[in-house]
Amino acid sequence: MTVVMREPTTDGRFGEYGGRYVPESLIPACLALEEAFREAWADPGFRQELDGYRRTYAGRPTALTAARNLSAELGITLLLKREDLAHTGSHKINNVLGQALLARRMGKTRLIAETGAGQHGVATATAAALFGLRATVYMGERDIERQALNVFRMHLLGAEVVPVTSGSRTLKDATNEAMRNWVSAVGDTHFCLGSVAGPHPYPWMVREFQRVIGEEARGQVAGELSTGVPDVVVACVGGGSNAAGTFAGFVDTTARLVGVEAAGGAAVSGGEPGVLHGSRSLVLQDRHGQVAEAQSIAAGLDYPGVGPEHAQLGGLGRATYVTVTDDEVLVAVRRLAEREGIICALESAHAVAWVLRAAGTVELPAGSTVLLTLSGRGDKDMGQLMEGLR
Amino acid sequence: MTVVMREPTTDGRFGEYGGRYVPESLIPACLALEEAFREAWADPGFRQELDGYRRTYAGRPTALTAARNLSAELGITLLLKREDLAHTGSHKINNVLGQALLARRMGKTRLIAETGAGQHGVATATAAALFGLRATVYMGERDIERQALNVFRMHLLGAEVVPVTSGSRTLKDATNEAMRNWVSAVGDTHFCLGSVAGPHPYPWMVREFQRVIGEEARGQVAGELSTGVPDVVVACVGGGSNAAGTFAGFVDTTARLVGVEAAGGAAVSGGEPGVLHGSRSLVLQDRHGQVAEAQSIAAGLDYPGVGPEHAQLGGLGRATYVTVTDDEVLVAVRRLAEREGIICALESAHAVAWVLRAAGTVELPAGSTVLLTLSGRGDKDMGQLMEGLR
Amino acid sequence: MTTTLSAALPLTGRPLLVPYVTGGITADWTELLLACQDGGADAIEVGLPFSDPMLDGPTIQEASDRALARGATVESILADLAATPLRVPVVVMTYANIVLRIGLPALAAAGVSGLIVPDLPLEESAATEAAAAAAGIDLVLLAAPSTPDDRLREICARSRGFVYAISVMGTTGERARLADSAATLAARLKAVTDLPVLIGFGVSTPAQAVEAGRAGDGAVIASVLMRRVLDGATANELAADVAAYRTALDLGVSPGTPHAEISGHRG
Amino acid sequence: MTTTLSAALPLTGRPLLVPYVTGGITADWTELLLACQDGGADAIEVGLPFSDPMLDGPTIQEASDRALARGATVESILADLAATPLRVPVVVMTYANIVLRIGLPALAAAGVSGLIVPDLPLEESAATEAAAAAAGIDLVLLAAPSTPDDRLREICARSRGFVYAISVMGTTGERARLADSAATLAARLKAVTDLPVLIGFGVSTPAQAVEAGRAGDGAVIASVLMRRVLDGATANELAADVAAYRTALDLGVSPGTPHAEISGHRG
Ligand SMILES: Cc1ncc(COP(=O)(O)O)c(C=O)c1O
Ligand SMILES: Cc1ncc(COP(=O)(O)O)c(C=O)c1O
Repeated sequence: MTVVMREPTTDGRFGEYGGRYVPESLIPACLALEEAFREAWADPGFRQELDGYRRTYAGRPTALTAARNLSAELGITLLLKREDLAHTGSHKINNVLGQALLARRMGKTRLIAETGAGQHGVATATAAALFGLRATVYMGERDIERQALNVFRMHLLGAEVVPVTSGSRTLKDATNEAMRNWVSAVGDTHFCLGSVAGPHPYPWMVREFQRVIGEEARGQVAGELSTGVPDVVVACVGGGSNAAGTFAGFVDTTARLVGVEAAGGAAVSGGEPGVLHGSRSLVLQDRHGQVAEAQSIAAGLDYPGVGPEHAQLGGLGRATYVTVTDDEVLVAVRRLAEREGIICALESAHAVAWVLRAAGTVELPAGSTVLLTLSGRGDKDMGQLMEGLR
Repeated sequence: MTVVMREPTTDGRFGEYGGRYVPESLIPACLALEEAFREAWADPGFRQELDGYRRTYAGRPTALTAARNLSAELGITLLLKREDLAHTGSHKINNVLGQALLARRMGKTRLIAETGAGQHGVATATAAALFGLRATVYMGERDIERQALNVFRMHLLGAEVVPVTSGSRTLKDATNEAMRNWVSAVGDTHFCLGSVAGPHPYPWMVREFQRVIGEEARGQVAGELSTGVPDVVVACVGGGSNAAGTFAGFVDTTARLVGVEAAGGAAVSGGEPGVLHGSRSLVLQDRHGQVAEAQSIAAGLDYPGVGPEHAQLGGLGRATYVTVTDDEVLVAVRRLAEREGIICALESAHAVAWVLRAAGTVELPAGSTVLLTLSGRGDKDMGQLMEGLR
Repeated sequence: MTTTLSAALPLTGRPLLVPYVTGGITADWTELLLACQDGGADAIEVGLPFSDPMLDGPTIQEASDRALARGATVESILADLAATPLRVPVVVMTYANIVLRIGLPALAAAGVSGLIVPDLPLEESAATEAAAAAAGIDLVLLAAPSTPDDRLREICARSRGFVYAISVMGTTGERARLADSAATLAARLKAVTDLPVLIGFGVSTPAQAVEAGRAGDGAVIASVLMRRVLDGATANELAADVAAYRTALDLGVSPGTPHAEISGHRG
Repeated sequence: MTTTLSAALPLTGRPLLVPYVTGGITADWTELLLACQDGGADAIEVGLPFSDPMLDGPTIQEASDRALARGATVESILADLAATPLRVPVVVMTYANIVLRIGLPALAAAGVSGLIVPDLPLEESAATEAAAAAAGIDLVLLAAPSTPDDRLREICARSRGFVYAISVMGTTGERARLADSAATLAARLKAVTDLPVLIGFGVSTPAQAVEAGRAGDGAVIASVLMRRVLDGATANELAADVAAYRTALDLGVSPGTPHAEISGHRG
């Protein structure tokens, strides 16, 4: 069996996926970033500093919560990894703290970021404030509308938010715009990419920065389950960073890994090989090679691409990718809230929705033990939920 | 010196304050609650169960964050106790988990609560969902308007939210209404009071449930400061629960204790002895004994009373109570966000505002070490901040 | 006006009637007191409005708000009271915060005979009992359906003038029927005290008053009267209302009697 | 149309002019190609629109969106191209996702001579280089101001037809002046290659083109032309625009010459 979730090849490949499909202008920056990351990641001092911020600032380790009521109702054992408790409200801060420290180490004075749900933008604005860096966040106009709360949070944190009006006016286009700005500002600017997408070394680096989710969970789950590891590990997949970070902690176990995509943004489940935003992966596109506009109630999953490592894991069958609909997601948000007192993000609710649907079927037989990563909290989604649950 | 912050007298007094000024109808419930609390609090099994929920559900211990940027700017050492990272976004969950477990232990099937900012209501709705109890939350109509996000969160959690239209339509009136409902439903209903106010045993019990803030902080601060304890411990005071919980960890040290009230809701700083909501304390009132309507940008501090123990601590001089204005609070929210990447609740920003004003003056000389409890996060306040910071 | 409660409320077997009026509810609110007297009240309960009437339902809340909004103060209400020539004794009902602020002598000076403080239970009432005794005012204690026997005994031992039996676990406010708990509580009280036992909270029709008179020694009629006043009833109309209760109590009309026959609501 | 790039772009000392047209930007977009040819283009760059043009500024983005919104597809554009009788070679510029999807033979079949793929750097281009060679298409590689010397040498070694010098660290789009980095990069390239060095990205006036022609071997003129087309310029007007660049380049008018004298924007 192919060894997976290690370091990619020197040209940044995970099997046939990955690579560094960026303009020549950005190659030196990507190389410098790769070198800086390699060096920092091998430096105990860097790891210690990052760990310090994670613990004393971001609230790590996040809790592992046994969802006792849902477990009883579903006939399974459901454990929740609570990234919703992390500072700024999602797992995005894990990655951003790493990249911001790296940027500072590289002498950069400015961060730019793309954001969909706004969680990555808020996390970036937060780290920029903390480390005294400037921040510019690119956000699709449509997402600005549905995630107004997060836009204001970014402003309050002192970041500039640039509305992106091209294309589908969502995450995909915000990413284009961030790339464009990066090309022109690469001297003082670090592109703080928010998921396991983009050119090498991002998919690898972001997975490594998110690995803390899976590693913490692995240890916590061992204390909860007599089997030590769960039967199934499940997480939602937009670009795929919370899933990658989670999976990384369990890929060497017998656990089945399940990534849940939005039905309208299911790059692994419904995409074809292609190149988007700097890497080769699976991409939702038409037969002419034009990238499709994803459609999801969750701004953070409204993305037609996916991290290349997920394309690899899916291809190898090491992870399974499934989809849930917007309607299932709304039901899942409400059910988790009513049964466990946790209002999760629309993104995270995708993972919950799959568990609700699959429990008791062959997909997730009664008696299964499940670790589910709740990637974020739902505060940002209240406006949308008020509409959607009406 | 009087020994303070221990158990009150048998009639629930903290010095001349406290007591149990409730209708005869409620006396048996108060007595039963006191007995149940005494017994549970002495029961290692109960403590262990509560501790379990705190750790695996509510995200405790919460982090202690060194606010390095602000510290440098202000010439002090500022440490933040991060209750904003607790599940549901504030310290309120500490108390609510305790009371909900107690309610279950007492065989109650329903929780009622009063709420101002909505944080206590959300926490109550959350614990109710978690423990399978019904929940009704009383909330002033005015607060319902300014904290719409939290109202929706409560609904999503399955709680009933009852708008209170009497009086100032804020926390004070919501408390009256909750008391009224309690009288009529005392058989199956536990009144989950949200602060260190109300009749005995509430002020004592809630302080004990919130003591975890101060005890955690005491240990964490010891690791940060060569002096072991900070010069000053500061927290905002509405009813006073986060302050009481914080102070409890430091009352036996040399630390100065500072409670920060809203200028428009400053019961300790500007009130007179009186009886409100079941206990004798300091109360904002006119010369006829009519309770005044408080006025604060922070719904959670918009309260004309204060917990009786604060009245005692203030009277004895063991704690000092100061006030800040709404304008200072808005500046503080922004400054903390821009400098430290933390968007705190309007309530918590009162404590920050005092530090900003006092640092470098005789009140808080350069070089001071300060522990500040950030009682909650600001997500709930974004709507108001958008208005206020315009 | 110097009648003591004990003298005014003899246990002759005739059920006692104590209507309630919120002080200052209207500009000529003392006319309402006279109307109650004319209607046959044995004593009158006068509420001193408080901003936070924790034990009151919507009607008394509204009445209190109306009085305060009119600019009524405790002082002005007591002054009005002092200036009103009543034969029957006045029992003030108000909350602890008001009592602590004005003190018992002020009440005595206004000719008040009794005092009811719903948020002053046994544990908190000692000082006020003493001050009341010193001022010559009867501090009426309340008992609730939830009160256990030993407390009931102590309440009866320490109460002066009469014992207030809270009919129901709940706030003041009109109710469709008298709760069963009212009769049970009254019986428990009568078993341990010789003081008159007046049943209050939600006694809303003459028929219910008759029930209360049978179970105990009479009734306090509050929300239903204040609802009438809030809705614009005149003093004469109120007097008629009170008279209807008086008549019903005196005749001992059975609780089964249709409301219309005994109702004072004729206008 | 089978002219190879190498043959069409001889280094005679006469600066080369390569105007750019977004494929499918208008219904009669191939007229624009002919206009470029008439205006004196040495080759024409044809953009195959992509939904996510990561290296393009607002003008080319808008042009691509317009083409796609019109219903233009890569297939239809290539079909249009194949049907257009051009003397000068066509260099297609598009993104990797499109190239990987359509394959090089389809380009060759449409008579395309060269290919520029901005998101296919050295590390990723080997397979496409091979496929291009097999299809008889010159894969033009790009160099950027940030490219270090060793990479520059390898880019020159592996580029075919010409080397594309990205004038500036940034996206395509009109600029007020030619960045200093353009001349520096061109000089560095000329020092290591005999291939023509064409400067592109933001060459926006004939004067800037002259500069580019001096620093390198000519210029790619893109956004400024597409802005004209988006604003409604006819093929004739575009031809005049291109001719103005041609004239300026041929005369070597000094960069100091006022814009008006050499501008093609006369209409
Ligand atoms: C809460 C939350 N979960 C998940 C995602 C999706 O990102 P990823 O797939 O990289 O974890 C986002 C993105 O914004 C998010 O905010
Ligand atoms: C975040 C926050 N802080 C403080 C308070 C005030 O309560 P207390 O004074 O009891 O801590 C509230 C009340 O709602 C709150 O939500």
